[in-house]
Amino acid sequence: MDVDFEELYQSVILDHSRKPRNFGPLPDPTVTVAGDNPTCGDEIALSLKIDPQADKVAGVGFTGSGCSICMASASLMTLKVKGKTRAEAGALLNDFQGMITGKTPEAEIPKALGDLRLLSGVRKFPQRVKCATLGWHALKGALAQTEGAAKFSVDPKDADL
Amino acid sequence: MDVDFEELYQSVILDHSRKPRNFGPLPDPTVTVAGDNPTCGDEIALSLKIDPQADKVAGVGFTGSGCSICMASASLMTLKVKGKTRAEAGALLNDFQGMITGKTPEAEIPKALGDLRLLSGVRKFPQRVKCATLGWHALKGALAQTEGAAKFSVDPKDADL
Amino acid sequence: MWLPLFAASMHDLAKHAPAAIDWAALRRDFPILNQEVHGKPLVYLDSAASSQKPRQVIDAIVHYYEHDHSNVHRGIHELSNRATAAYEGARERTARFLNANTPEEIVFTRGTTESINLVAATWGERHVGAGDHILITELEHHANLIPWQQLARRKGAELLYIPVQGDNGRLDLSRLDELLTPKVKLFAFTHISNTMGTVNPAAELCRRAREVGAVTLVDAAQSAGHCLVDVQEIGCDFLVFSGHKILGPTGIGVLYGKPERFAEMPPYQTGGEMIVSVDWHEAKFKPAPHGFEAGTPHVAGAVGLHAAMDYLDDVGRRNIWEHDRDLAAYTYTRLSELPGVRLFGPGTDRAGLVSFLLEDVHAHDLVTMADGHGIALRGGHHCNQPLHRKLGVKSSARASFYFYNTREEVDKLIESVEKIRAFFAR
Amino acid sequence: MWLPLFAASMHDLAKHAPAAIDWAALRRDFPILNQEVHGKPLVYLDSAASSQKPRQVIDAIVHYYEHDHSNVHRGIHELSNRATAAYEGARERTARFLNANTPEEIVFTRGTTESINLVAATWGERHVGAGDHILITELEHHANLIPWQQLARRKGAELLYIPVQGDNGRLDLSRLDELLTPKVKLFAFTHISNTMGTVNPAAELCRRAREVGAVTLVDAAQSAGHCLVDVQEIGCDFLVFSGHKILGPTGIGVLYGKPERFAEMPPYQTGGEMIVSVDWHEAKFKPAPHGFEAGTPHVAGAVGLHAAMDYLDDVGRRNIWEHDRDLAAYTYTRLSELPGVRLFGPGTDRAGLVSFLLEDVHAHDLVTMADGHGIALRGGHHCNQPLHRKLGVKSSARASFYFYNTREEVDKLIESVEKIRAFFAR
Ligand SMILES: Cc1ncc(COP(=O)(O)O)c(C=O)c1O
Ligand SMILES: Cc1ncc(COP(=O)(O)O)c(C=O)c1O
Repeated sequence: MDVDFEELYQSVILDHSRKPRNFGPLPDPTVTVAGDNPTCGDEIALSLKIDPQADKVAGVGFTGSGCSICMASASLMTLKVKGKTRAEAGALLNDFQGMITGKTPEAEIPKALGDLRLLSGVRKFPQRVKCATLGWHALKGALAQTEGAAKFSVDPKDADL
Repeated sequence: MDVDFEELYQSVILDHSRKPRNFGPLPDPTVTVAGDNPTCGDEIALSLKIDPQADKVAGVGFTGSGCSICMASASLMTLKVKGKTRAEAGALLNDFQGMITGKTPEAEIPKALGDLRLLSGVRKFPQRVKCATLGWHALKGALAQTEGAAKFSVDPKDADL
Repeated sequence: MWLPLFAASMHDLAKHAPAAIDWAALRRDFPILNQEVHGKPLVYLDSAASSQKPRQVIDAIVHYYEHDHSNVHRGIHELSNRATAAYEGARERTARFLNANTPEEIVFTRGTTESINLVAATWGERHVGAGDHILITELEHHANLIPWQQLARRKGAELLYIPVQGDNGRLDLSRLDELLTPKVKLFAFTHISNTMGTVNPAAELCRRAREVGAVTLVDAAQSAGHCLVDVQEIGCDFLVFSGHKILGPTGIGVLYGKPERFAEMPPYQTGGEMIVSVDWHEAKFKPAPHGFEAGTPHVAGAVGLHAAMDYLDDVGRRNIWEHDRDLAAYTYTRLSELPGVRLFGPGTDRAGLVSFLLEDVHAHDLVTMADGHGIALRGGHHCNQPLHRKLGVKSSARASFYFYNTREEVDKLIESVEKIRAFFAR
Repeated sequence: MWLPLFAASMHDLAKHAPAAIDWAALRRDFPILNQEVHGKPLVYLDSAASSQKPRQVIDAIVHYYEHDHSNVHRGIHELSNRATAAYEGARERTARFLNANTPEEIVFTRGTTESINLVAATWGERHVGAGDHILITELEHHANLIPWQQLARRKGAELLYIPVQGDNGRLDLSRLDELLTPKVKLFAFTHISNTMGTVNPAAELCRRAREVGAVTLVDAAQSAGHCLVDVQEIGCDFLVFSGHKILGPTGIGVLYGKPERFAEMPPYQTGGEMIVSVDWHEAKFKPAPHGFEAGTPHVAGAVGLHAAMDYLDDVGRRNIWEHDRDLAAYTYTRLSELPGVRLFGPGTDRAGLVSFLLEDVHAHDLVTMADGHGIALRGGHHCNQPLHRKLGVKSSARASFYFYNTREEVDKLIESVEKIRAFFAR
């Protein structure tokens, strides 16, 4: 098996894609944003419960289906985002984008990304970057609104968050 | 000056293009057919007076404007067609077509075409064949109807009569 | 239903007996195939999306630009003359390729998609009204679905579908009597399904359509370069395909139409090349084909397409058909022997492509890993979302073949699929 | 009106001082120019109809087909990835070429004609209604005339023309106040006239249009490859041109549009590549640019266009502009010294082309004889019939220049015209 693919599909990633964390509908969400990638049919709906006092992500859940990269990325993201303030979540999003698009040099990938750093192999597969970012597009949308539901689609060539 | 062009623009042809014969409106025509070549803007309207008894072309006239090949060809045609029966005129048309499109080998060009044979040089200039045939398209149309007026346009690539 | 593709009346019989063909030599005509990707020899199994180009086609394009290029029709100088001859020569060649009666039945477009849009926006716009039916099938590529769907919505017409039976990809033709009624103004269907590999009985379907007075459009995107396609034998009103799928250049496609149909269509795009005369406030338009080709045409595309058709008929489309089908049959058999493989399309009588899924492995992951083994597959909905939805899947993987592919390449594919299955079963 | 073309804010200033350019070496990049026609060295003076292609552009196309071809966007394998990168890279390059803000403002089409038809059928169809005005000019090529004429007829709108003064080819802009009123929904005009060589003050006209709330479309077919064209400086809503006129391949063109405009347009052609999701009876479409590019795109065309733009900016469009204008001015002067020559277009500030007529010699005869001398001119109405009618002529001859032409070639043209005059004066 090719070394690149070992890197792309590390066991943590396979594990998250098979048993995604925070998977399932979130009761009483503050916002829900559903996104799909029309090219491959992957769909993610992300719900956040925002604590208005602290402006913090108090709860998170997602539903949908996708390839292993997509599911693992969304799953890992939900773990990281829970408990963060809006601003902190935004910073996380920036860090992740820098890593996944290859804008951040390998050596400078923030430690703070934790297990998400396992997804850094994706940057070598430009055609898969959009898989890894689908859940994050939903997060970006969810952080940008205060309540309600929204839908969007990812342009296949659009890796920018 | 190139030999080819001497052949294409022989003095008889230049003469006919400058002083076209049977040029001008024909009084009381039996049929009139106007044609144009949209690519270059050349226009010829041909009128025939048909003697119904003899089924002969008793009178002919044309108006319009065009390049020297177009005008000379129409002019020479009117000289030949006057006095011919419909069938004879149709045969002339066939002979001319064979010559101008190059379908008739050089050696077999009918003597009966007379001065029209001076136009045989046109076959070497495929882009000018349509100029030489504009008047003949009008003739074909005119022979095909018994009275009245008609209009048509020549497709730029259509050299068939 | 199967035989008509090879009826004895075909105009363009193979020039070689299959045994005499040196497929390996033909493959060497394709420069792109001689490369490694990710350190592995390229195994290109995505020809249904776009075929590769032989040296002969590339050379024809280069020769055109290096010797003969100019604008067509408009000029009366030597190069313009040559460019016009090249362009109109390609039209004549296409007419022969399809066994059309005259070159005037051939309109050049950008591709299958534009050809269908042209018909929908002209013939459709004029002849389909409220309450009329448009009949298509569940097998259609988006290109032969959305234009009719949108036309139906604009006009208040009804869009009906001949259903697909299921994973076997065959149309449920028992429904034809009920669906193909005199209310149907237009019946559009694919000759060969790009997802399922189903081969539809085009001549039979067109005959049935004629009985109810419906106009027919055949999407030959997947058939034109792979088997003999004879518009007279099929008896369709319109037939469409893309150059890039039949060894030709990108940006050129074909719309075949019966003269009666072209004559009842208003112009599509307007501009230069397609007019008889223009005044400030009115214009008169040329008839087909030029009346449907506004603006400077893709001359180099037509030239390359001409070379592609020459190449295909030199190999013989009957031979290509047998070759591609053999590879697909072999692939189908080998894949069906693997555990956890779901196969789509008919088990017999299939065209040269196979779509499939691996249990518990997303098509994207499969295709990415196969790519790592040098194997180019397609993964996705293959521009047929609603069909995938009907089959209960989001996407599938597809291997599609052309005459430059080999059994050894299929073996590599099988090996790759086995590795991938093992990897994800860790 | 003249200066803005070279305003200091231009994004893409020439890289070389004009003196440093070895024009003869550049000419050698064009294989087609190195040939004889009718036994005479080819003098190609028909670049306004279509330009020739440098080796670099041909090589880019060949390289693409030999190494990277595949369908775009749809695949997730290596070649598909490369093809997508090449195609989207060409879009980014085009955005830079025009100084657009983002690649999303660039839609690829077949050419100028299709770009204009697209705008007429989408923006026009939706925003022009009965009684509205569409303003164009008498200089327009049929491609920028008939689509608006037909739209006006369909909608019951009025098509108004800014008149041309006469043989000098200049617009009578004193009429602008009266014609460019708030009733004008769309104002479309050519940047450079393909018949007259007139250069219109595009930025000024767009500014005036904005004052009355009219949307603007600039036909840059004759300018994009010959001078700097900066959509931000011009301030237009749409701008269109063809690849084949700017050293690029046939079959590819550009539609620049402001995001606000694209956002208010329904889709044009429908099919693959341009959808978000499809169901049996409805579909959702992508925004620009992909929403306006249905079907497999002309990838090789985009790749060749990219190489063409690189080539042009390497030479420097300012330098090209000066070079072409110098040849045109020289031609104009030389022709005006001959008896019996009627010249069209402005005597000063003209672009790199000259239309003319010889007294008592039909343009067709002139062009045929010039062809015999190896000189490729265009004869006809140059796709502007009504303008020719207004000037009282059926056709004219046109010499149009590019940077590969030389003063020696102009001398040959003059010599040829003199011979022809003498010949017909026999
Ligand atoms: C000013 C102008 N507009 C439009 C066109 C049409 O361009 P195309 O035929 O490439 O679509 C041309 C070229 O013929 C032109 O010169
Ligand atoms: C059956 C079928 N129809 C239509 C198309 C669309 O062809 P194009 O994208 O070349 O317009 C395709 C190819 O993608 C196809 O396979």
